Amino acid sequence: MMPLAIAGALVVLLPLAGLVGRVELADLGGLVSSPAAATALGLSLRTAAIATALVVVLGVPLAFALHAMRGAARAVARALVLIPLVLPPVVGGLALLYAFGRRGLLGEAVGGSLAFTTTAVVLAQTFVALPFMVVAVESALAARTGRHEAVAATLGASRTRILATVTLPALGPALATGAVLAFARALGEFGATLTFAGSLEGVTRTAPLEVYLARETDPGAAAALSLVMVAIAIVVVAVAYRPVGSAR
Amino acid sequence: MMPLAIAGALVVLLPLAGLVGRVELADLGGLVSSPAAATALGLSLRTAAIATALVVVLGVPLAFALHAMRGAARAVARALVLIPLVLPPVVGGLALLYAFGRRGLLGEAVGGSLAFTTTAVVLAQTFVALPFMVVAVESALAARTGRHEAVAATLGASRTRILATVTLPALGPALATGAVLAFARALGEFGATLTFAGSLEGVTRTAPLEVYLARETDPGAAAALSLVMVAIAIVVVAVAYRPVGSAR
Amino acid sequence: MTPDAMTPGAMTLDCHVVVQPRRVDARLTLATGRTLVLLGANGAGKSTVLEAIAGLVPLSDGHVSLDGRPLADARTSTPARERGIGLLSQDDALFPTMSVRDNVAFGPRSRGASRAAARATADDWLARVGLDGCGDRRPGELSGGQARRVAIARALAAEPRVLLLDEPFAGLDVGAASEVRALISSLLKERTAVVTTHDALDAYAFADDVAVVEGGRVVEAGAASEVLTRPRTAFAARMAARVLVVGTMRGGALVTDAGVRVPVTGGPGAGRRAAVAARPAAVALEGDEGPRAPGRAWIAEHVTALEPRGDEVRVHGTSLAADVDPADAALLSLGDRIAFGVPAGLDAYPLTPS
Amino acid sequence: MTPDAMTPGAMTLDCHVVVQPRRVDARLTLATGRTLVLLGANGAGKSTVLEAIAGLVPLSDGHVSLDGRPLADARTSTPARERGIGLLSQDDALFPTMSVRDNVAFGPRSRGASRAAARATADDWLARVGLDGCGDRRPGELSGGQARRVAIARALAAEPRVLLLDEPFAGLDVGAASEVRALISSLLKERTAVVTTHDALDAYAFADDVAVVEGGRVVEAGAASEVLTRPRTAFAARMAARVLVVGTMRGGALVTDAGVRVPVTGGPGAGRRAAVAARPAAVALEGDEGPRAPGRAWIAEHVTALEPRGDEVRVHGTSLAADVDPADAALLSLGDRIAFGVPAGLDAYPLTPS
Amino acid sequence: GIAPGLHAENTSREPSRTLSVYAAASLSEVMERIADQFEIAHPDVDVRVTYGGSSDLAAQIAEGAPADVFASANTTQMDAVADLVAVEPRLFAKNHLVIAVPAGNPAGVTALADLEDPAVVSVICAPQVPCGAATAELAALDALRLAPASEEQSVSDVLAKVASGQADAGVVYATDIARADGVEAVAIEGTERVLTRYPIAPLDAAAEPTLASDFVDYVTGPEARAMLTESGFGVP
Ligand SMILES: Nc1ncnc2c1ncn2[C@@H]1O[C@H](COP(=O)(O)OP(=O)(O)OP(=O)(O)O)[C@@H](O)[C@H]1O
Ligand SMILES: Nc1ncnc2c1ncn2[C@@H]1O[C@H](COP(=O)(O)OP(=O)(O)OP(=O)(O)O)[C@@H](O)[C@H]1O
Ligand code: MOO
Ligand SMILES: [Mg+2]
Ligand SMILES: [Mg+2]
Repeated sequence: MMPLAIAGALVVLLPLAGLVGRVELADLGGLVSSPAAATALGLSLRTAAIATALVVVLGVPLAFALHAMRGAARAVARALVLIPLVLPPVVGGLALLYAFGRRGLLGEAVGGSLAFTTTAVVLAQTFVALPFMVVAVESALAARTGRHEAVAATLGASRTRILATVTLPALGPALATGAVLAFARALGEFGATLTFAGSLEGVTRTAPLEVYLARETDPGAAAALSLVMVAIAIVVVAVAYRPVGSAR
Repeated sequence: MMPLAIAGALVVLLPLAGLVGRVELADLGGLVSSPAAATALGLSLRTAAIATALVVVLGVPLAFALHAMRGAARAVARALVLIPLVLPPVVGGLALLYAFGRRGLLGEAVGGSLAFTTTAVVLAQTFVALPFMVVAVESALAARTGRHEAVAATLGASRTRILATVTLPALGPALATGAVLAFARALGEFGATLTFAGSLEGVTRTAPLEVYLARETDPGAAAALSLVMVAIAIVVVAVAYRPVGSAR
Repeated sequence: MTPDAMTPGAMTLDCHVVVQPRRVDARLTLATGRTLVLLGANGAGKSTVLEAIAGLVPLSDGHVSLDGRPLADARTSTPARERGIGLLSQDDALFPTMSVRDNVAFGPRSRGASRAAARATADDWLARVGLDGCGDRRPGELSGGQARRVAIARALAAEPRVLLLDEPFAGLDVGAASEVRALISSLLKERTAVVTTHDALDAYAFADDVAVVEGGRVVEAGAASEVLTRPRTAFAARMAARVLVVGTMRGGALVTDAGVRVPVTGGPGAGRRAAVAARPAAVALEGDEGPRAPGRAWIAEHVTALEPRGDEVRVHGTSLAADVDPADAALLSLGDRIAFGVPAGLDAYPLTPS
Repeated sequence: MTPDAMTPGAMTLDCHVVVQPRRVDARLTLATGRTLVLLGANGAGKSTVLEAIAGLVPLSDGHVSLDGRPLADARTSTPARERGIGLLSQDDALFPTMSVRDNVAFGPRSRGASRAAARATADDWLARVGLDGCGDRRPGELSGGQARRVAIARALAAEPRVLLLDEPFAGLDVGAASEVRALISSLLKERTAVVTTHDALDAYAFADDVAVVEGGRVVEAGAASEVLTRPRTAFAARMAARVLVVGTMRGGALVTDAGVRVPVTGGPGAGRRAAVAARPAAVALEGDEGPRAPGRAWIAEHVTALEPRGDEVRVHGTSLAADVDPADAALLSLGDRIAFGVPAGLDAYPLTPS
Repeated sequence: GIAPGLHAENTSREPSRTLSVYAAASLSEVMERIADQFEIAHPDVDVRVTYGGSSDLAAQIAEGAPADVFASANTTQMDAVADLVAVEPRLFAKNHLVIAVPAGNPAGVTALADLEDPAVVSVICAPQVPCGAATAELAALDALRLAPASEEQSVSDVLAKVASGQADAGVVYATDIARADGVEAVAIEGTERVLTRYPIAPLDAAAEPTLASDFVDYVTGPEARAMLTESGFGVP
């Protein structure tokens, strides 16, 4: 087991080391204070946070709805939810354009007001991050026996009360997992944002887009900015993500 | 709940509908039989399957190792594992080049033979998909009380036996979730592959890269190929992914 | 139950529980305010019957109705929360994410009590099951018997119209069992309740009616005194701490199938199947050969088990049992053939309907 | 245990279990081949002691050693799998992903048996606990008592050097309990074992030694006959189905703290604390006033509970109890002041060391 | 590829040698035709072209990508791999900027100055990438202050925004118009003041140096010049 675990860790850590190796540490300070980078990082954190909140609000009910489905319908619905994961992000961006763009399914009114806005960034991030929450919560639901819910019902509790006091607290670890994955994915989102929302400093140019752009002129600086993103993500995740061992 | 679930579903389904709307259905048949598309799809399925297997082999031990860690070390290690999720894929690809490229950390010998081969495609996919398995298995481990493992030990079972017959079977649903997410992510992987492995037909040009290429000259055809990818993913996922309700 | 007690009125719990996959097909009727104790071997279907009545297990067939209102049949089912039927399940199924107090307060809160009132009620119930001061703990931090008591408090605090208790005293220590038995016994006085148990004491403590389940079917049912003192199956007899002698009435005596003549009082007409039930303490024991005391009918059986019970040893034969002095029991070995002396003049009762 | 039985030899289970967070601090010594029955109220610490011995709960302090070999102390701990100590835990903890047969075969397989041999062994054990034919089911498809029996079969099939059984008969029906009791009793003859129970019958059935745990400490320990017939605490007396009369020896009689003089035989010297233990069946009952039969010492107490027990009703006072005819009990109400008649001439024994 | 002709399969002969060409994305259409013609002239050769942003390609070449020839869309990226090229790079094509508008030109854009109006939703390349640098240079010459809704990463991204109708106008290379569906060109006055130059060079690591040189010769030769001109490129 241990050699494999180390090999697995190396798959992640060697590229990180490679990235670190390309950065002159002197650059790091200057970068974080560079206004473009700071703006992009701020925008990324803000949009990823909102997208994560949306993912919770939309993804949890969706997971419950999926869980309530049966048979083939459920299998298909479950696979449909994974689509944003399978679609290459650029194609995902195109699909978002076809749906929410100016000439998209929802028409000019909606599309026109979304185009090239921060809202579009949030929508793109929500699109790509949603599957993580749905999958995490749905598999946690599938692992539940329903025994506690049944007992709660014999005690006279309404559906809402059972949901709020029995089911959701028990889903705590799954929610944390889903939210952390969603946040990380939203933070790293690049292709769909670029394709659907564009790239304008302070409005739609998130940190990954800034990194991509910086790379054209200064690969070292791009690597440094990536590292700052990684560092921020590590801090956020380490603080927010403590999968609690659910008591029996 | 229900309106939110529907809203969540729409976030995924509207873009899908947009994509479908752009495809002349007549194209679909021709597409699947077009040699380039077929080659790309075949390559994608093959590499994604191998990557998923690698993710299982490396990710599960890594999740156990993480689970065995304590305190701050664990929080940091857990966040480090999420790096491939946070890094924009193109930066991930660059990081892979810095590690496994010709001028990378592992030096000319490894780097010269690895980058820009089908192996590189698999490595890139493994890199981006690994976090899903680790997170799924680790949070399942955290939710276990360890009671069954303890009882198994009093029955005289070795660690290996406990792992193989008690722990792993109980992790079934988490393994399925992790494998499905990993497979989907590997199938959709674009940026890291392009950067680290290049885009050579039959060798490194997976379906997402083929879609990207086609997108400029024939958006309809690109959308059609995306749909075929989605359809394949749906079939694979619907067949493979049945989170079983773990008995108590 | 006797045909009389079974008359379904408007105010009854009336059910025919069929759960195919568990091979259960049991009919029960219980008048409002009465307590039915359900006896049966492991796997007989007791829990299944309770869970079906509570709405936790779907019926394959049959029906459940309460006070004339249908609650469930094979096609329709009133949700558990609307049935007003509380269930203490065999597994405690405490909510692991809530404190012990919140577990017990769950029922009152669900019925609309304020948070403060519900907590006060919970603390009150916790005190009544002997767990004051445990309210702030998590269920995972309790001993087995403590958890069971919390589950009991939770079920009682919800104050349902009908209470179903699945082995309420399993795992309780002697003191707690006797206190909780008294508590439940007083609560059940005004309440419709079904209680399963493996302990005859429970049946004596609060049963109005007793039903015996065997292989998913109710094989014996009626008023507690009737079923406990006149058991018609070996199992029911064992539950009532009695042994059964079965035979055919012939000339005012009960003649066993092996031909032993047991003088009895009463009993049905000649030729009818009948039984007498004796307490093991009243059964005498002698060697298979040799002199035998008069006033008893002697039935020879092999010794199947010797069970030390405090001051006495219970000697089990294939169907009979006798409590004897340890000194006497010490002379016996498994497989020995001995004679059980059943007292003459026991009350005989018919086994088949006339 | 008596000082003699407690002499720690090389061939013993010797432990001092301290688990701070559960307030347990218990010392136990058990000679090889003997069976110790652990009695105690809910939450007393019985399961904690067993789990610490098995290696499932870490010691805060103290030690566990087997046959002179240290297994654990506050700092070091031999892994559970290397201790050769089997545990039947209070929760069944069956492996949910395995069939019932594979659950039972788990121990044999772990000890190196071939798959076929282990399965044969498993089927054999399943038959011995009365579950032939259930091998292919999943644990989730069993009734409560069936699951318990599978857990018992699994623990026994592993054939550990030392067997720890936490409430082995909880939830078993009368028939199964008596069969499994006989089975375990025969198995424990050659085995070192610790068994917890709330049922005095178990102690009588297979205890060589008995220890009583109260509040995490061992308050009474010794040979079974000693602890069961000469209990020194009310709880131990209750477990042995006896009531305790405590007092000070004065002129060959036991004088209770309320001043009642109980004629006894034996007992320690004058001025020493002593006790007699009586069976409730041997205690008589009279109204508080009025004539009282001779040959008994009469102690007045309030009625705290009336417990129907088949042919009799057990009348509980604050410390005493008496089994009386239901007709007599019907005249009593809770709170009535009545006189319990303790027989004269019972064997008195000292409560404090001389 | 998806589009017939992108990957002409020559089934009649069995190519025994392969040539790997890394070419800027803006060359995709014309480079396919050039490669086809080269293969006809060299029946034993299979030319495989990898397209991408010039900087991506340069980074990959630097990390050991199996490229025999590099055709870049600007000199900066060619300079980035200067130590890996076999011989001095040669310029083989030029390009100039135009305004791309959706079919029908719904916003009625006629000049680069129209892109100063925020009401016209316009997109340009970011100044960090070659086409964006050129756009900025051109705007500066006329002292225009463009008000783009987005500064994209590449020409392709600009084209996609225009083609999808998301943007009313975008600045791209003249040759890109032909590559995209549903896009029309609006000429920019004085666009020839800012030209983008395409260098090409065989690489040191080429498996067959001679073949690589032959291909570079062919691209800079008269037949290829004709095809480039036909596709709208300027030639040196
Ligand atoms: N979830 C289940 N799935 C399938 N069969 C089950 C399930 N639960 C119980 N059974 C089976 O149904 C039958 C009745 O079980 P039930 O739990 O009602 O018995 P019980 O009388 O409560 O027994 P016990 O005294 O052991 O609690 C048993 O044969 C049991 O094996
Ligand atoms: N996981 C735990 N964490 C903290 N405290 C616990 C835990 N389990 C048990 N306790 C507490 O430790 C004490 C001893 O518990 P233990 O389970 O050993 O009692 P027991 O004698 O086995 O009781 P029972 O007869 O109810 O099984 C109790 O006060 C209990 O509340
Ligand atoms: O072909 Mo480029 O490098 O995107 O202008
Ligand atoms: Mg049951
Ligand atoms: Mg316990």
